[in-house]
Amino acid sequence: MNMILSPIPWLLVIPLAGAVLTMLIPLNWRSPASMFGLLTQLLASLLLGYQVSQYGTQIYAMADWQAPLGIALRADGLATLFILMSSLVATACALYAHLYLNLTKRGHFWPLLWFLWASLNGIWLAADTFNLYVGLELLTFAAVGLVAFASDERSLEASIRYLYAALLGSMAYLLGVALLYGAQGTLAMDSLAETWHWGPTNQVAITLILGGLLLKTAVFPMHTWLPPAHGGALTPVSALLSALVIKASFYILLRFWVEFEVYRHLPSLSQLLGVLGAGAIIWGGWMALKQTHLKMVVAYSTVAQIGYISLMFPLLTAENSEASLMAYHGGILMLLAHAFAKAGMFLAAGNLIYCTGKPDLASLAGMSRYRPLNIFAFGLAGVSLMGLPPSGGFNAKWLLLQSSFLSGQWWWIVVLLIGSLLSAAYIFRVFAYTYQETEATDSFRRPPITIELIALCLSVASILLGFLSIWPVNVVSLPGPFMEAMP
Amino acid sequence: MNLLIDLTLLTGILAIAATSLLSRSLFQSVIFFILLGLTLALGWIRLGAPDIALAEAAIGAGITGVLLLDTLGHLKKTGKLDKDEHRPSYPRLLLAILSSVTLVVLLLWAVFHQPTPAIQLHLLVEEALPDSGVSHQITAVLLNFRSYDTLLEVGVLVLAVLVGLALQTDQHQQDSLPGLPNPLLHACLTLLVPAMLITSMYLLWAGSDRPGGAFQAGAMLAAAFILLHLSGIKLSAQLSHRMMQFGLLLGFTVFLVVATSSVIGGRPLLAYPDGGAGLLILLIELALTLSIGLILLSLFTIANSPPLSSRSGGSNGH
Amino acid sequence: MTALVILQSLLLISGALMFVVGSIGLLRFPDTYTRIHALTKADNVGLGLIIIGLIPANFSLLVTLKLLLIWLLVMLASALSGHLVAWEARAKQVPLAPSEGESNDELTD
Amino acid sequence: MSYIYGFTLFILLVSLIVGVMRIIQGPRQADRLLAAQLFGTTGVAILVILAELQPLPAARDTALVLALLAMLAAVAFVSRVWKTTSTNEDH
Amino acid sequence: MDTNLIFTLGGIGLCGLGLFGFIYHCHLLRRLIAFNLIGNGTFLIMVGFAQRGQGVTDHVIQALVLTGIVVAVSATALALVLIRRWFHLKGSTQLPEDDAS
Repeated sequence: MNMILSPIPWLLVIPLAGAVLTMLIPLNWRSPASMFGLLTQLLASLLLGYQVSQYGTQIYAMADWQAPLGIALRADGLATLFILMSSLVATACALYAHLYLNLTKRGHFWPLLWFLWASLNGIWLAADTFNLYVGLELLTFAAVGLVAFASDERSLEASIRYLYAALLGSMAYLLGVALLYGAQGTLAMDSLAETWHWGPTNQVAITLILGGLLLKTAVFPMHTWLPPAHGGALTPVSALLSALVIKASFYILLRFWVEFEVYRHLPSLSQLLGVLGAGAIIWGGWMALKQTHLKMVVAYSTVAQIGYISLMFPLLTAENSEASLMAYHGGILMLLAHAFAKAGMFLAAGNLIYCTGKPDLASLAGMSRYRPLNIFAFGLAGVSLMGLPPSGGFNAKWLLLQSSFLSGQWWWIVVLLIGSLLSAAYIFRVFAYTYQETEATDSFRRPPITIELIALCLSVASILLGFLSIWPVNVVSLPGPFMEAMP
Repeated sequence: MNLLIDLTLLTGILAIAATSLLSRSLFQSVIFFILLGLTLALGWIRLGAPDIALAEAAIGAGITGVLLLDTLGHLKKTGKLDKDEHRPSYPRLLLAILSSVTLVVLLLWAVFHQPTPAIQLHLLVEEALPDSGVSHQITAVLLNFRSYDTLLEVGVLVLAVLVGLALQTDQHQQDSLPGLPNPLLHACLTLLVPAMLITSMYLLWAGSDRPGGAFQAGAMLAAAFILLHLSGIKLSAQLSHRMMQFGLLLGFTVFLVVATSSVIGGRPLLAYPDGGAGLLILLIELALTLSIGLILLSLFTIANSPPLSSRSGGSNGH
Repeated sequence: MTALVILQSLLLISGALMFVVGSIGLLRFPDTYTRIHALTKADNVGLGLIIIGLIPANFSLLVTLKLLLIWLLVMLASALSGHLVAWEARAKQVPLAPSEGESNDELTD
Repeated sequence: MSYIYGFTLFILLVSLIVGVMRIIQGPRQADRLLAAQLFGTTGVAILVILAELQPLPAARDTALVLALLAMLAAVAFVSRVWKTTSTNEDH
Repeated sequence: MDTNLIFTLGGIGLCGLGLFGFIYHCHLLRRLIAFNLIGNGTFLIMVGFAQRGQGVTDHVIQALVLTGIVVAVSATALALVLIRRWFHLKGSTQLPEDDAS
C-alpha cells in the first residue's frame, strides 16, 4: 500500500506537531488551530478504521527498519478500536475544555492534550516493549501535567501522588522488559512471542510487568492514587483520565496477557487478577457510596469499573475457547462503554458543580428541577455504568455473566451482581440529593447549553453502544497475531 | 585483579546508595546521591559502556545533583527542612522490607536462570551499520534504527518543561536569587565556560564514530548554562521569552520535520533519504544538543520560580 | 623499556598514595580551612603524578594533551571550590579549629 | 603493567572509602562538600587509569566531563545551600 | 563471576534498596532519591543482564539505557518542580496522611 495514504504516521505526527504548534503560537490562536487538528485526527482514525476493516492488520516499519532491529507499529482490530475510541472521547473532552477553561488555562491545556493524544495513539499502535515504555512515560507526564495545572493544593497533591505511583509502575515495567531482553535478545512483541519460553526469567519478567501495569491501571489494592487525581483535576481532565489514560496501561496488560499466552501458563495469576477485580468492584462501590463530594463518587466508581474490566482475565481460560471469546468481547465492550459513560458522567458532574459552585453532594439539592438535561445526561451514563438494558454496559455484563456460566466459574456472577447493586446504590444516592427541595439558594450559575450537550452526547453514545455492540465486537475480532494467540 | 576491582566498586555503590537512602541528614543524602552517580560512571566503564558513563557523569553526577542541591537550598530557606518529618509507621516499615526482599529474591531467581537469548540483535546492528549514516553503533540505534523512541523521548523532555511552565504562576517570574559575586569565580568562568562549550561540541562530533552524542553534549551545554546562571549571568533573563521557547522546541521541531518530510516523500516515517542519513542525523543532533541544554537549564530555573517572600504554612484551601 | 615501566609504576603508585594521604588529611585535620589545604594539595599532586605516569603508556600527542587538560581542569576546579568554600566560610565566620566536643550536624537538628 | 594499573586502582578505591568516612562524619556541610570534591578527583584518576586498563579510550572523555563538572556542585552548594542559611544556624 | 554478573547483582541490590526507601520514606525528596536508585539499579540490570546473555558488549541495550536515563532525569526534574510548588503552597515536604496508602 502507498505509504502516503496510510494514516498511521499521521496519527502520531499530527498530535506531536499540534503540541509544538500550540506551544508556539499566541494564546488566542491555539483553539482554532487545535480544532483543525481535532478534525484531521478524527478523519485519520476513520480512515484507519476503514483500511483495517478492509485490508486487515497493518504493519508499519518505522524508519524503514524491520523489527526486531527497528520499531514496528501494528494496527490490528483492537488497536483500531482504541484509536477510534480515543479520538471520539478526546474530541468531546477537547471541545468541552475549550468552552470550560479560560484563555490562559486553555493555552496550557492544548499542548498537554496533544502530547497526551500522541502518547495514547503511540501506545495503541506499539508493537515493541521498549517503545511502550517510552509511550507510557510520555502519557504519565502529560497526565500529571493535566492534573497539576489546576494549580491548587488539591490537584497538586493528587498530581504528586499520581506521578510517584506512575513512575514506580513504569520502572517495574522497564525492569521486566530488561529481563525479557536478557532472556531473549529482542524487544519486538512478535519476535518475543515467537521465541518465548516459560523459564524462571520470563515468569519473573511477566510478574514485574503485570505488577507495574496493575499499579498504573489502579487495580484494587494499588488504587489509592486514583480517586484524588481523577476527583481533584479540572473536569475535562478528569474525564480524559478516567476514560482514556487508565485504559492505556490496561491495554498493554491485555496485549501481554494474550500474546504471550500468560493465561495458559500462569492460571493462578488469572484467578488472582479476578480476585483483585472483585475486591475493586466491592471496595470501589462501597467507597463511592460513602463519598460526600460528587466528583469523588465518580472517581471511586472508576475504581469499581476497572474491577469489572479485570474480571475478563480469569475468564480467558485455555480450557473453554467459547467462554474466553465471550469474556474478551465482554471486557472490551465494558471498557468502551465505561470510556463513554464515565467521560459523560464526569462532564455532567462538572456542569453540576459549575452550577452550584460547590463540590459536595448536599448542595445539589434542587438540581433536577433546575438542570434536567444535565441530570438526564448523568442518569444515562449511570444506566450504562449500572449495566441496565439497553446500554453498552448491559451487553458487556451480560457477556461476562454468560462467560462465567460457560466456564463454570459461578463465583464471578455473585460479584457482578453485588457490584451492580452497589453501583445502583451510589448512583441513586446522587439522584436522591438532586431531588431534594431545600430552602437553599437559587443563585445557581447557568452553564452554556453547549457544554451540557457535550456531556449528553457522550452519555447517549454509551447507551447507543448497547444497540451497536456488534460493530466493535467485529472489529476487535479481526484476524491477526493477537486473535491467533487467543484461546 | 579485575574481580577485586569490580567487587570493591560494587561494595562502594551499595554502601553509598544505602547511606544516601538512610542518612539522617537530607544534605548528606543528596551529597551521597551525587557520589553514587560518580561511582556508577566508573561502573559503566567497567561494563564497557562509555556512552552511558558519559551521560551518567554529566546527568547523574552533574545536573541531577545540582537540581537536588538547589531544591535543598530552597527548602532550607524557611528553616523547616526536616522538621515535619514524622517517623514512618511500623506497618509501612514491614511493607517496605517485605516488598524489597520479595523483589530481590525474584530478581536473583530470574538472573540465575538466564537462558541463552535466541536472537542476537547486535549482529543485525553490525550488518545494518553501513546503511545507517554513522559508524558508532549507539548513535545508529538512537537516531536511525530506533529513532522513533528517541523522538518520543525528546517529547518527554519537552513535556517536562511544558508542565513546569504551566505551573508557573507568573510568566516573567525569574529566579530571584542573586549570583555569587566572587571575582575569582568570574575570572575562572571565562576559562571554564568556553572549555565546557568546546567539550560539548567535541562530544557531539564524536558521537558519529565513537562514544558521545547529542544527550551528553546537551547535558554538558546545560551544565555550562547552569554554571553561568549560578554565578549571576542569567541566560534566561537575557533571552526573550519567545527566543527561549523557540530554543526549547528547536530540537523536537527539527526532528519532527525531518520525520514528516520522509512521509511526504513517500517513505515511512523517520526514514532518511538514501545517502542523506549522516548529514540529517548530524543536523538533528545539533538542534537536539542546543534544545536539551536549554531544556535542562529551564527545568533548573523553573523550579526556582516561587518567590522567596511567599506564605509558607497556612493555607486557605480546604 | 623496563626502566620506563619501573618509573611509571613508581609514579602511579606514589600518585595513588598521595590520594590516600589527602583522604587521611581530610579525615584528621581539625577545621574546614585546614581540610581545604589537605584537599587541594593532595589530589592535584596525586592526579598529576598519575597522569605523568600514564603518558608513556601510549605516545600519542592528542591523548597526552587531553590528559594534561584534564589535570589542568581538575586543578582549576579544586582551587576554585576550595577558594569558594573558604571565602564563604570566612564570610560566615566559621571558627578556626572548633572545640573537640562539637560534632552536631547543622542540618539534622 | 596491567597489574600495576590494577594495584593503583585498588589503592585509589580504598582512598575513596576513607573519603566517604569524612563525608559521614561532617561535621559541617562544607567539610562534606570538600570530601565530595576529593571523591570527584579520585574518580577522575580512576577513570584515566581504567582507560588504559580496559582499554577504553572513551573513559578519558568521561574523566574530562567529570573534571569540567567537578566544580558545579561546589558552586551550587555555596550559592544555593550555604548562602541561604543564616550564620547562627550553620553551627 | 564476571563483570556483567557482578553489576547485575549490584543493580538488584540498588533496586531492592530503592524500593525499600520508596515505600518506607514519607519525605518527598527522599522518595525521589529512592526512585532514582531504583532507576539506576534497573539500568545496571538492563546492561549487565543483557551482556551476560549475549556474551559481548551490547550496543542496543546501551542505547536504550541512554534513553532511560534521559527519561529518568526528566522525571526527577518534573517531580522537583511539583515538590517545590507543593512546599510553596503548604510548607510541607510530604503528603498529608501518607500512612493511608
